[in-house]
Amino acid sequence: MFKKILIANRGEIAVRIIRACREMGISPVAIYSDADRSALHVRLADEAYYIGASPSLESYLSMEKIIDVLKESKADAVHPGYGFLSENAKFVQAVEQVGVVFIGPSALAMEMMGDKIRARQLAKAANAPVVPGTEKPLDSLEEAYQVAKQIGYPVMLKAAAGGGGKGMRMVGKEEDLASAHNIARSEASAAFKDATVYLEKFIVRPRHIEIQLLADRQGNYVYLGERECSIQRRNQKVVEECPSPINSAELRRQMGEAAIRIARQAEYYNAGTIEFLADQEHNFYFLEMNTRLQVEHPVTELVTGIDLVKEQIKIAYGQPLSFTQSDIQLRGAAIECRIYAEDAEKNFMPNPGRITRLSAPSGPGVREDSGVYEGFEVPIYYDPLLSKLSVWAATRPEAIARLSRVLDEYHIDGIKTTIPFFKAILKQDDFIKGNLDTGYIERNWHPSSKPTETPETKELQHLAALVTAIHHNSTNQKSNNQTINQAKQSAWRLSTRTKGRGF
Amino acid sequence: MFKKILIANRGEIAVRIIRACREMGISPVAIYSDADRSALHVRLADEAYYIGASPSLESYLSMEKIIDVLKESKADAVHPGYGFLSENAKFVQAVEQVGVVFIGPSALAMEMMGDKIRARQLAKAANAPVVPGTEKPLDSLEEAYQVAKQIGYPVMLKAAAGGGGKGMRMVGKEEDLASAHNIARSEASAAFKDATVYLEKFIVRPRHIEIQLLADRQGNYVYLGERECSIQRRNQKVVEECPSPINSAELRRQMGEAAIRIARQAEYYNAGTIEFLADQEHNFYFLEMNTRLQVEHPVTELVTGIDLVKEQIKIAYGQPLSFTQSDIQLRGAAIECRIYAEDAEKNFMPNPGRITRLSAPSGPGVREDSGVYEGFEVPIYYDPLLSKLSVWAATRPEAIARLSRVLDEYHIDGIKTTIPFFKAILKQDDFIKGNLDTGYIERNWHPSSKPTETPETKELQHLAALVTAIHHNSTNQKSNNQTINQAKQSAWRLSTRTKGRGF
Amino acid sequence: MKLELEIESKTFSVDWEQKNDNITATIDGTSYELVIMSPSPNVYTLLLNNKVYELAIEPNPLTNTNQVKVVNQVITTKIVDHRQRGHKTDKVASGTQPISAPMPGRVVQVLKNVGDEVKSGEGVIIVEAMKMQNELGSPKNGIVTAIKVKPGQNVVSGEVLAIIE
Amino acid sequence: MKLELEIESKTFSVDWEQKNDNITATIDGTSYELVIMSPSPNVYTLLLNNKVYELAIEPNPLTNTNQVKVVNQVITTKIVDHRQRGHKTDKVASGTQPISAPMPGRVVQVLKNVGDEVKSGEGVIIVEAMKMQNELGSPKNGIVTAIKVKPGQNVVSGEVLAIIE
Repeated sequence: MFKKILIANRGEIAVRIIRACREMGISPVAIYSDADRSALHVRLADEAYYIGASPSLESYLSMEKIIDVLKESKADAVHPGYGFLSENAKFVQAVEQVGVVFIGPSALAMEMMGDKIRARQLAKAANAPVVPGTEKPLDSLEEAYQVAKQIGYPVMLKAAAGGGGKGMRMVGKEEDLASAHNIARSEASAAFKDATVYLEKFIVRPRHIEIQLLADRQGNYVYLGERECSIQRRNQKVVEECPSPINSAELRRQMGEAAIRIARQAEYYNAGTIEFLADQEHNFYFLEMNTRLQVEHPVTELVTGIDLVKEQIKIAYGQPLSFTQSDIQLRGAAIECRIYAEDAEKNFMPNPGRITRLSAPSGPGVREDSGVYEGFEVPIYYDPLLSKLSVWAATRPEAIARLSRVLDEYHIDGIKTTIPFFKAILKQDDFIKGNLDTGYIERNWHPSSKPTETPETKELQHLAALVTAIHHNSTNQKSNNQTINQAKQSAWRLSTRTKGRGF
Repeated sequence: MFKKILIANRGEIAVRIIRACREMGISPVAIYSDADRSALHVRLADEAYYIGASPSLESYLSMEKIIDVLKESKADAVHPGYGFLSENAKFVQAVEQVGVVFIGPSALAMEMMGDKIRARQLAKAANAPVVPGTEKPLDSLEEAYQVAKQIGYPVMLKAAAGGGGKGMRMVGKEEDLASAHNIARSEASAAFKDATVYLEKFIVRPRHIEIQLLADRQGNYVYLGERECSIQRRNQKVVEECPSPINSAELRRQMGEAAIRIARQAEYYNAGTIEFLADQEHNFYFLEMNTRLQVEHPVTELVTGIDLVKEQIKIAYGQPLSFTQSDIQLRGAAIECRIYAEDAEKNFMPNPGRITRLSAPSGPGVREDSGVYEGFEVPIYYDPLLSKLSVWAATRPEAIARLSRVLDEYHIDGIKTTIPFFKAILKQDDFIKGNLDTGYIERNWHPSSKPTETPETKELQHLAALVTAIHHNSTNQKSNNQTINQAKQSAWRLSTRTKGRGF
Repeated sequence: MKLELEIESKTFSVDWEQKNDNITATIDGTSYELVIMSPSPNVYTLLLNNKVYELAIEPNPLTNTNQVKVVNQVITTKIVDHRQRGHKTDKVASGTQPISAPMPGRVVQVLKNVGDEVKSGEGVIIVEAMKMQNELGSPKNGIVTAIKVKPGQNVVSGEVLAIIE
Repeated sequence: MKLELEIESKTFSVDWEQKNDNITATIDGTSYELVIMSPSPNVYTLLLNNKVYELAIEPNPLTNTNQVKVVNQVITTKIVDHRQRGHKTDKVASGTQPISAPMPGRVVQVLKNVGDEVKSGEGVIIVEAMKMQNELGSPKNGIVTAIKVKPGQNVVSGEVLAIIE
C-alpha cells in the first residue's frame, strides 16, 4: 500500500481524506495557504507544507507548488479531493510525470468526461438516455433558433466547459433566445475562458438524481445506489439523500446499469458519479459525470457501509474491488446537510469570520465531516462549506426526525450558517413528502418576516432581555474587582481567542 | 404515543434517552441533583426538576422524590436508564400505582431475574446451559465443601443478591474455601444487606458474551446478535464489541435461541440482555439476565440498525415489534470504549474534576454518546462514565484501525480518562487477534514505566520545554500591557469558566 | 439591579435580584422566578417553572447590540445607556450615510470616485467573499464624499467603505 | 527570550526568538526553526521541518508544574525561577510529610487522631469518589501532627489532609 499520500485540498474534504489515510496506516501530508495556517487539516496531518498566499490561484490551484511539495515530501500518491485541481487532466499528467500516483481516473477519461459535449456523445453511444439537444457546440445564433424550434421550448443554454451554474440560461420562448445566448456566452467566457455553449431541452421541475460508481483498474464496475440532490441554491446542492424518495429497486437498477455503461465508454476507474435529471414521470436523462469524489459521498457510505475514500485509494494502488454488485445492500436512509457559512435570510450571502462557539451534535445515527473548530477564522477566500452533517436512520421519516433533533443540538456562533435554513426546510410538507425538484428552494424558501407576536415570543424577549442584563452586569462587575491572577490568565485566553491561529 | 417521558437517570444515558424522545416527538423531562445543576441532560431536556442533594441516596435513588416529580410534571411514562432504580421492582410498582407506564419489564419478571438463584432455575427450566453449581443458597460451609468437591475446583462463590463483583470469591483449592466463604458472606452482607451466597464451577479464562433481546407485550421475541464484553476492570466492562470475534452464525443462533427461551420463562417484555460465560471451547453457560437497557447497547444498534431505546418506548406503549427474527441482519463490526474519568496508570483510580478542554472526534463510522461538555465539573458522587465512544466499520480489523484513529483525535484535558488506556490496548496482539477473556486487563495491562529515551523522546521534551516557555511568557506579557477592554471581557470569561455551572 | 434594554425599538425595564443561581426579576411588569446557570461563556441555561431555556449571547461591539439566540429565534437586544444618548446622535451628520461591508471580504472593484453623483441602489463598491461577489449600492441619491478602501484590500464586517452625502 | 525549565529533574535552557509565527530556538544546545500557531487556548501546533506536532499544556497551580501532552505522551515541565528557589526549600520543614488528596472526593473516615503513631503505609484517612473508596496511608513511620479534615467534607485534588512528622 502507499506509504504517504499528499492531500491537494483543504477544509472538510482534506480532513476526510486524512482520516481514511490514518485508518489505512498511510501517512497524510497536508498543504496550506496563509489563511489556512492553523486550519484543521493542517493540525490533523503528519506533515504540512506551505504553498503560498491565500487566493486559490496562488496556492491550492498552483500545480507547480504542489508538484514541488510532492517531490519534497516524497509522497507516493496524491488525493485531489473535489474542486481545485481534482478535475484538471493536466494536473493528473504532471503528477504522473514525477512518478506519483494520482488517486482518480486516467487523464484521458477525465478529459473526455470534462467536455460536456463529448460526455453526452459517450452517453448516447452507451445507449443511455440524454436530454434532447445539440450534440456539438452551437456554431451560431441561427443554429440555436433552429435546434430550439425542433426540440421545443423551454430550452437550456449551457457552457461546454461549465459547472456550478455559470454560463447557464433557461429560455422560455423564442424571443428571449438571442439575449440569453449572448449572456451565456459572455459568462462562459469570463468563467472558463471558453465561450462555447450548447443547447438542451429544459426539463420542467427536474429532480437531480445521481448514481455513485466504483470501478477498478481491472475493469470491474459496481453502482452504489443513488443520491437525490434536488435541494439546490445557485445550482449548488445543499441537502442530499440516499436513497431518493422516488427510487424503486427497478429504477435504481436501470439508472445504475446506464451509469456503468457510460463509465465503461471512457474506461473509467476510481469513484465517479453519473448525474441524471429525472422528470416528473421518472424518466431520467444523463446530465454529466463527475470524475472525482463528491461532496455528498457520506450518505452513500452510510447506506451501503462502503468507505468510498478507502476504495479510491485501493483502486489507485491497483487492487481489484473486493465486492461485486450483488454484495451491495442498501440499508435505511441517510440525509446530509451542507453547513455553509452563509446567511440564508439574506439570499445565502457568504458569511466568513471567526467561530466563537462550536458545539456539534452527537448520539445515534449522526455523522459529522467538519473542516473547522471553535476559534477558527473561516477564511474569505474559499468555498463557504464548514461542515457536512449527515444522519442515518432505518427509514426516511426517522432520518428527518433525527436530523431535526441533531440540528437543534448544533450551535455555531460568531458567523451565520445555514443551520436555521435546514431546520425550516425539514418542517415543510413538500420536503417531508419527498416532493423535490431543483427549483425547490426558489419556490419554498421565503426568509421569515417577523414572527407573529405570541405570549411565547414575549416571554422569550423577556428572557433575552434578562440574560443581556445579567451578562452585561457580570462582565462589568468582574472586571472591576478582579484579582491580578485572574487578569493574567484571562488576557492570554482572550488574546489566543481573538488572534487565533497566529501570534 | 406517550406525550412526555420522565428520565429517571443522569449522565450519558439520560442524554441518550432524551435524544430518542426528541426524535419520536415526545417531550423529555429531566431530574437533577445539586451536583448536576448544569449537567448536559438538564440542558437538553424540555423540563428539569430538582430532586435533592448530590449523594444518590438523596436524589437519583429517592423513589419518593421521583414519584413526586412524576405527578408534578404529568409525565405519562418513566424511562429508568441503567443503574439507580432501573432494576428495582418496588420502583416499578410505585410508578404503576400513580398510573404511569414504566418503560421496562413487569415488576414480577424483574424480581424473578433479579434473584440470581431463581434466574438460574428459570434458565435450567428453559433448557439453557448453566454453570454447574448449587441451585439454591448454601445452607452452610459444610454444604459448600460438599458441592465444591462434587463439581471440582476451581469454584466461584457468589452473592445471591449480587452484582458489580461484590461478594464474589474464586476458590482454587479446598483449603481456601472456608476463609473465602467468610469474606464473600460479609461482603455480600455489607453491599446488599443479604449474606446469602451460592457456589458455581469456576470457568477458566471465560469470555463474557451476551445476547441482546427485544420482546413485546404480545409475546414476540427476537435476538439482536451478541456482544463480547470480556475486557473488564473490577468486574466491569470497559470495551464491548458486536459481533464477538469468536461467534459463528451457528453459535449465535444457539445462544440467541437459548436466551429467548429463558426470557419466555419470565414472560419478559422490554429490551433485555442474557449474559453468558463462554469457555475456551466455546461452550456457553447462562450467567444472569439484565432486565434493562445496557450501557453497551450502541454496538448492537450500529450493527443491526435497530434503535433499542425507541423500541423500548414502543413496547412500553403496547406496540408489537415491527420486525421478526429473519429481518435482523448483522452488518460489519462495532466496538465501544467506555471513557471513564479514571487514571488507568494508577489502577483506574477515579478522577473527577473540571473538564478544561474537550475535543471529540468525528468523521465516518464514529458514534459518541456523551454526558459531559467542556467546562463541566464531573461530580465526585456518581459513576465515572463520561462518554461512550463507538465505531463501526465493515470488518473488525477496520473497526480497530478506526477506533485508534478516533482515540488519537479525542482530547480531554483537566481530568484523567481511560483514553490512553484504550490506545494501548488496541495495539496489543491478543486484542487484535480477538484472544479475549475476563482476565484480559489483569494479564495484559501493565501501566507504562518510563519510556526508553530515544532521539524522538528527547525532541518531544525540547518541544514541551519550548511550548512551556512561550506559554509562560505570553501569559505574563499579555497581562502587563492589556487594555481595559481586554480585561473586561476576559475576566468574565475566566469567571464563567472557573465557576462554571453556577454563579 | 436595574437596567433598561431595547428589543425591536421597544424599551424593556429589567429589575432583578440574584442569590446564588436563583433570580427574582420583574421584566416589563411581569414577575419571574428563575434558576440560572452558565455552562460556558456567553451561554445561559434558565429554568422557568421547570421549563428549560438555553440562551446564547453574542455581543456585537460595532453596533453595540447583542444577538441572543433562543429556541430557533435570534433576538437583538441593546442596553440603553442614558449617559451616551446625546453623543451618539451627534456622531452621524444628518444627511450623511455610510456604505458598510455586510460581511468580511476583499474589495475587488471601486466603481465610483469621490465627487461622483450616485443614485439610490447604484453600485459603488464590489466586495468578494468565498467566491461570491457582492455589489454594494448607494443607500440614497447623493454624492460620494469619501472612499475609504482600495481594490485588493481586505475588510471586516461592518467596516465603513464609503460615505454618501 | 530565555528561560530555564526542568523535565524529569533535568534542566533545559530555552533560548528563543519569535517573529510572527516563526520561532528560532536553541533548546539544550540543539537549534530549531519552527512555525507555531495556537488554535485554541493552551493548545499549540508546531511545524518542525514540516512535521506537525500538537501540544496541549495544562498548568497546575498547586504544584507549579505543567502537564504537556504530545503524541500520546505526557511530559511534566517546570519553570525554574531562581528568585524563588531559596524560599521554597524553607517551606517544608524537614522530616514533615503531608498526606494529600490524590483526587477530588469526600472524606468518609478519619482513622487516626493527632498524636497517634503510624507506620509507613498505615491507613490514616479514607476518601471516596465515584463510588470508590481510597485509603490514604502514611508516607512514613511517624506521628500524626495535624488532621485538617473531617468526615463528610469535600476535598480538592492535592489538598493537604494530614501531616505526619
